[in-house]
Amino acid sequence: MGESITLFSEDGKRSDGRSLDELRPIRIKVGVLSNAQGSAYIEQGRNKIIAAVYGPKEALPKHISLPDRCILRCRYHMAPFSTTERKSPAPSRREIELSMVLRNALEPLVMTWLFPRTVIDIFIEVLQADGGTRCAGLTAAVLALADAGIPLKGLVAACAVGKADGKILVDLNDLEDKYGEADMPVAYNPTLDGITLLQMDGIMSKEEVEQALSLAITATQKMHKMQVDALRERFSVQRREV
Amino acid sequence: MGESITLFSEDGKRSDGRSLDELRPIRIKVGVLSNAQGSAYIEQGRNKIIAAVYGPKEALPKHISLPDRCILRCRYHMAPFSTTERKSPAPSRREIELSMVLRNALEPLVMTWLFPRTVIDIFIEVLQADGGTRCAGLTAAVLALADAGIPLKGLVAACAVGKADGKILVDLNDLEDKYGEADMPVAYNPTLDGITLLQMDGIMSKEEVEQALSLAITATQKMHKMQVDALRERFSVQRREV
Amino acid sequence: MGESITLFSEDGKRSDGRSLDELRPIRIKVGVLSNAQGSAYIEQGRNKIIAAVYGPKEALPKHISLPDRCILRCRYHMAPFSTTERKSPAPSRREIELSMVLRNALEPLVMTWLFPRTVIDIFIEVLQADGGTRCAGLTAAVLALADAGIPLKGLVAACAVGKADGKILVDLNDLEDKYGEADMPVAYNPTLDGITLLQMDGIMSKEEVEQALSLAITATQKMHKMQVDALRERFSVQRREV
Amino acid sequence: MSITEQRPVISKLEQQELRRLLAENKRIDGRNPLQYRNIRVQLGYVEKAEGSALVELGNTKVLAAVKVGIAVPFADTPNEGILIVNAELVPLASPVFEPGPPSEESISLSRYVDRSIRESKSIDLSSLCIVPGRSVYSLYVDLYILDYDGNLIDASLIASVNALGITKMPKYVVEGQAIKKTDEYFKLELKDHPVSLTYAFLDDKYVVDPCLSEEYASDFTVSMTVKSDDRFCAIQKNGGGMISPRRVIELLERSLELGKELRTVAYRQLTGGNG
Amino acid sequence: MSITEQRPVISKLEQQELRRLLAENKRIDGRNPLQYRNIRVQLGYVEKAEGSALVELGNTKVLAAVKVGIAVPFADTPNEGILIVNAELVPLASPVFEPGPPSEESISLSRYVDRSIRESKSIDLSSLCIVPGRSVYSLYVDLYILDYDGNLIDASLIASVNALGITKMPKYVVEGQAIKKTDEYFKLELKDHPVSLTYAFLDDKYVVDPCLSEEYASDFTVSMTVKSDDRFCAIQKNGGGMISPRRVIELLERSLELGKELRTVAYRQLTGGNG
Amino acid sequence: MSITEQRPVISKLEQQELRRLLAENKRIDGRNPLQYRNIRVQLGYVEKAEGSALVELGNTKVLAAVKVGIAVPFADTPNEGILIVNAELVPLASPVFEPGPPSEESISLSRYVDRSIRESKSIDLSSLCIVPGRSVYSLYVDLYILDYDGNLIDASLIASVNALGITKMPKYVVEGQAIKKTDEYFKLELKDHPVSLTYAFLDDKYVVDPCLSEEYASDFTVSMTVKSDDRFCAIQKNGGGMISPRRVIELLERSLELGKELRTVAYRQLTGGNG
Repeated sequence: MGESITLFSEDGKRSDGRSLDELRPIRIKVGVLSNAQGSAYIEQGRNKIIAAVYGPKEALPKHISLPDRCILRCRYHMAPFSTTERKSPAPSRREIELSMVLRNALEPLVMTWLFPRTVIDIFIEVLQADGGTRCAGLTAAVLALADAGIPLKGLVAACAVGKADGKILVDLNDLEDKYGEADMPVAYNPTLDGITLLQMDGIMSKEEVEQALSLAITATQKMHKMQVDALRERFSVQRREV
Repeated sequence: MGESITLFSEDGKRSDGRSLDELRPIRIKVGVLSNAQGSAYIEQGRNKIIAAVYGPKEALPKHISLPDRCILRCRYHMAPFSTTERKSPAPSRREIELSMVLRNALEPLVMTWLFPRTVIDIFIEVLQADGGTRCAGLTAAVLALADAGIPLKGLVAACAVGKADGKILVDLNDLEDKYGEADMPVAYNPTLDGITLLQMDGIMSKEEVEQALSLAITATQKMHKMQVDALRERFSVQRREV
Repeated sequence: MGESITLFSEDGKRSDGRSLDELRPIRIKVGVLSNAQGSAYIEQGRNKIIAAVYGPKEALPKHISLPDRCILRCRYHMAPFSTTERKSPAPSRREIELSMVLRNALEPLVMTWLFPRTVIDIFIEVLQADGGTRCAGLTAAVLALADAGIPLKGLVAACAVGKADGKILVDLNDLEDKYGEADMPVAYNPTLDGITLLQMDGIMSKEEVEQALSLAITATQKMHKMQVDALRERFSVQRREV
Repeated sequence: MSITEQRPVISKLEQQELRRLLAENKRIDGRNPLQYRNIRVQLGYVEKAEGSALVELGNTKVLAAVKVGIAVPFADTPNEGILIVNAELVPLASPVFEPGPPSEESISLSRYVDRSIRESKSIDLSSLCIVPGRSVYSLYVDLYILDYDGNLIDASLIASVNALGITKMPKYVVEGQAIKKTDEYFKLELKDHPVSLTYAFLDDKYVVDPCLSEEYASDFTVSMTVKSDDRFCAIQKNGGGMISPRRVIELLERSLELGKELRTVAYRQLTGGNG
Repeated sequence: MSITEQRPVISKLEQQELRRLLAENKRIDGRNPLQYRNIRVQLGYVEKAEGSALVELGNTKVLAAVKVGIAVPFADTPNEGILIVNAELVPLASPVFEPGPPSEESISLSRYVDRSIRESKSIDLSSLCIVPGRSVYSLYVDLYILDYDGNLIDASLIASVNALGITKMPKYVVEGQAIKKTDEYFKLELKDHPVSLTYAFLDDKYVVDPCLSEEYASDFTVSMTVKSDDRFCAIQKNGGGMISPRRVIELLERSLELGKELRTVAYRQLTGGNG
Repeated sequence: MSITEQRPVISKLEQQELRRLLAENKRIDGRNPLQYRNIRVQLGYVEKAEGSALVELGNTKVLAAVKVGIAVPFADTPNEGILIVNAELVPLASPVFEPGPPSEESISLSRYVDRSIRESKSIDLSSLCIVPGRSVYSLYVDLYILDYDGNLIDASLIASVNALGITKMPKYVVEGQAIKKTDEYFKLELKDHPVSLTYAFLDDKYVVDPCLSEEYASDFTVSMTVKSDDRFCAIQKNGGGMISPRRVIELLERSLELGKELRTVAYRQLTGGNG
């Protein structure tokens, strides 16, 4: 199918005009909802995603609680109108998997031992999807956790890298995701030098995976700065409010 | 679609021969089931509906109970054979909404504070549907509550009023419900001068709503008398049995 | 439909060469899984079925437990690939009924009063189905209970008997089950002279039911011996291991 | 997953009383062990259904209604109509019934009634084909339990057969590719009048047509469906406990005797009193 | 089964304060009893939807988006397009919303919005037929509650009508048996601009456009939907409590007054400021 | 909603023992850190399936079976056959598996196996088209976990590929509008022999092919699927914890080495021992 799709223009630019290692325009805002303890909104390309955090709060029913730490619950969900064809609001197998993958990517960041017997709920709602929603959603969810005042070991930023028409590139858009050869979402914290989310599907050689990984690290470092800026803005606003 | 349907004959009578403010034949019987604490049966036109009440009984699981009053659970359900086309026995969105609307219409009548930490279950089963089932079901459910010996502030009787071919009429039948211009179910207690159920869909001017409301009040007052008669019959039978 | 199907050859043999009172080849092995407390595997004709037992263990949530005995939970389930057409893995109405029938057939054998407030789980998985799966599954499940060390009043072996082309026969295969006139699964313990499972569908006269029942008793007595042998083998292996 | 049911506790006293009476061949409601409760059949209770019957067996009340439609036949029976039996144990009828998807009890009940009708060939499904492989009649038999005082199986089968016995079938005509309903009806032909006989066992004794407290006190029940020609078309043991082969044979005998009597009473209105 | 809801406990103090203020015709956020909160409408928020609007009513945030497709019409309306309204009370928006299948609250909300649009004839469904009996347009209106501070009904209707008001419909052409989407679009015609007005009752007083704490403290609410021609197309009492007929008539009057004002504000961008 | 799983408590003692051993590059079952358990493959275990394989990886037992049917292709791939992988973690296999709809663990497992097969192009789906846009082959790969002692992913992929490798496809012929099954079969062509390699991390150490107690004690696992040409077609980190980029690169290297070996053992019967 992919043959007739042009992912690169003659001058080597990508379908949306970017170079291989260029991120899409990103807009992040922390503290966008009034009911949630913490929240964040991200636009990355045409992605529009909100994340919200409730908790820590008592874990009910009791048998789900853990005596030595808090548990996390995470739901990644796509709005019915977020995709080109309307999506049923019931969770798909993909959404169930990603909810788990995202919980796993957030769990190592939270100082869970500070809140035994409690639960933290993390909700990620994709309002518009444009490729790389799990990564953008994760980037927002970490900020929602921080906004909720939950002690974290650090932030992670997440970005998909991959391969299209034989080239390794960063921050795949919908088209590149669909017609490219490989897609590898990565969440990374530069200070801890730690990857908390890593998936890949498609075909890449060992060298290509290494190259993509290196692109991901650079990209997530850039995004990390934007995250910090968004938090700073949030707290400066609050300070002004106080 | 409605154009070719004749809702009125030439002499101004309705499709079933009634005048505008005339109720369909109603038959009410209280105490029709042996297992339920209270029960009542109503026929209104071709509607055949049974209501049953269980409780007050311990509310389980405990977390649903309230410390200062009893809670109500209500299920409005249509038998698969009650409609022209067979209906799936799984609850439809309409049945879920009506279960809530009917619970809300019953709740203000029950002296809930007398039975803290308990639950009262109310089941309404439509065996045959002929327009106005929520109202007839409610009229029966109140009697089932009374039959169960649950202290009530008063009864309500319920009746749909509405508009068809430009005329305001009472107790809509299936045809008038389907092809008429507006349908407004009302549950009313004359002593307390209180409406506990009020819905409307269709199109009516302010004056028409007022006129319909006034028809509803007259009709429910008539039905209120039938309710009292049915209760009296029930208790006189019991007295004889004793 | 059945007219064109030949269930008997000219010499009176059945479609798979057996005589009327002949069982299919049976292979039984006890102790086939490592995680389950007890397990057993049976092949009967082309049936391939595993049964596993977990428990007795604490019954949770508590409200399902009984103060004076253990409860049993039983699931009969067919693998999606066990039948000619792929079967949905969600439990069918037939599987729900058979889970109950099998629990009822096992319950009178277990000395439930020895384990108050606990639960024993019995799982029967049909990997390949060839007629008579409930019976073969039950024959294996009893052995899984014994393998789990759960005190039993006795074993039962189970076998379907029935009628095809006017003849009463034992251990119906898939074809005879489908095109025969009657199918009667029976589980029997010879020592206690007790039937714990009895169903019949199809058409038989009183005399035919009696004759079939008598065939079932002979057949299950034979199978009972195989069960004992399989248990003996299992425990002699364990003894050697010790 | 099927789980040991928790029967409502009947007081020890009531249990002892049931057993004491039974030792003298008596029952709590004055019946003898092989006596059915009174049966009342009201035909055509639901006018919107093509056939229906309200059956009272003592205090047990079952409403059966038949809805007729057309459907695509199953691939393996392209020339046969479709019969579906569904039972709703609505919570109105008993504090032990809960709203929600069909319980195993309700599934087991409807499957037994289904088998009794199907295997007795009461309905000739091959006569319900309109266009082979494309359009056949579908008969939905919906059972609604309104009051539960034991022995749902026998009452449900009586209600179903009565409902089918008065079912009027809309006539369809085939016009090219389309199938159109006409205003005409024909009577569904009932080929047999099966009855189910249910026995409840307490220790070594048994009673027919158990009421609820007998059902709760019993070790298990056995149901047997007998056709008009005295052949059996369904048997089912329900509940735990063991029964000896000798007892089963005894029940077969009993069912032939009792079946004739029950059939006459249960289908009097259908058959004009001739059973 | 519908069950008495457990509202979050608002402190006695807050309840008393609400009532005390109301006695003086004041409200907790400084509004007068018949005053709406600020409304902000952002059209076209979701570019991937054919129409969408994000509406803020005070702190309540509702996103409505319209997806257009083609579908087989319902058998009883072969010449009409299909309109489906669905509301998701996503747990993001409030600690009382839970993930899972639609709650009765969400069903009731979407059905009220559906009725308001359908009965007001805001959309002429008969204009959405492509091939009678075979292919019609389907309009899915999905409501997404993002922040819940009371009065979802009024906010949701405003969001839905705004989203429908800018919906662009893909043109389809019929080629023999096939129906093909073209690159052209036409504007969905909006025939009316209904608004819903919701009143919360506390004892004998009421306020319009209740915020969440007013909703929680109230005995019940009444919603009324008014069309542009001042006729009513939907009414619904929600929650327990009793209302007198006199009060209902008073609310009808109020709704005519308030409706005009609300319509002008809510649909300013659609109508170019002319309501 | 995904919720922090509650792993069965392995005694502190066992955890300490695992770590102590690992510090000396040893494991609880005597293997070295980069050693797989014994693999036993039984081809054609389920005769009623078109292909099947029972795989034992130590005490982990996985049965994979392929059912072949025909289906309407997906709208966006009208010329491609349909491949569906489904995993059942039946409660027989472990006290932590529960009956009911697929858990997130089972979904994640089947999706990883699906990706490994699909992305490796082991099956040429475009060769499974019968009539473009109308009829294609469907391959259901059902995974049945019978005994769970860790590392379901690697065992499941081995079982699936083996089952596909012996799958015989019924031939269909097109006759006008109808598609008929013939009695002939052809062999499904397997284009690649992917293997997955799963590593469990305990503190800063890791082991390949973790048994259950290693899995429970581990911080997280990483799985990598390698094609026959040494390229990767799927990677997945499962569980919490962090891994450094350096470690990931190390695992890529390891997987190339270990993959060759594993492939030879796992697919010996398919390839006649030539891998």
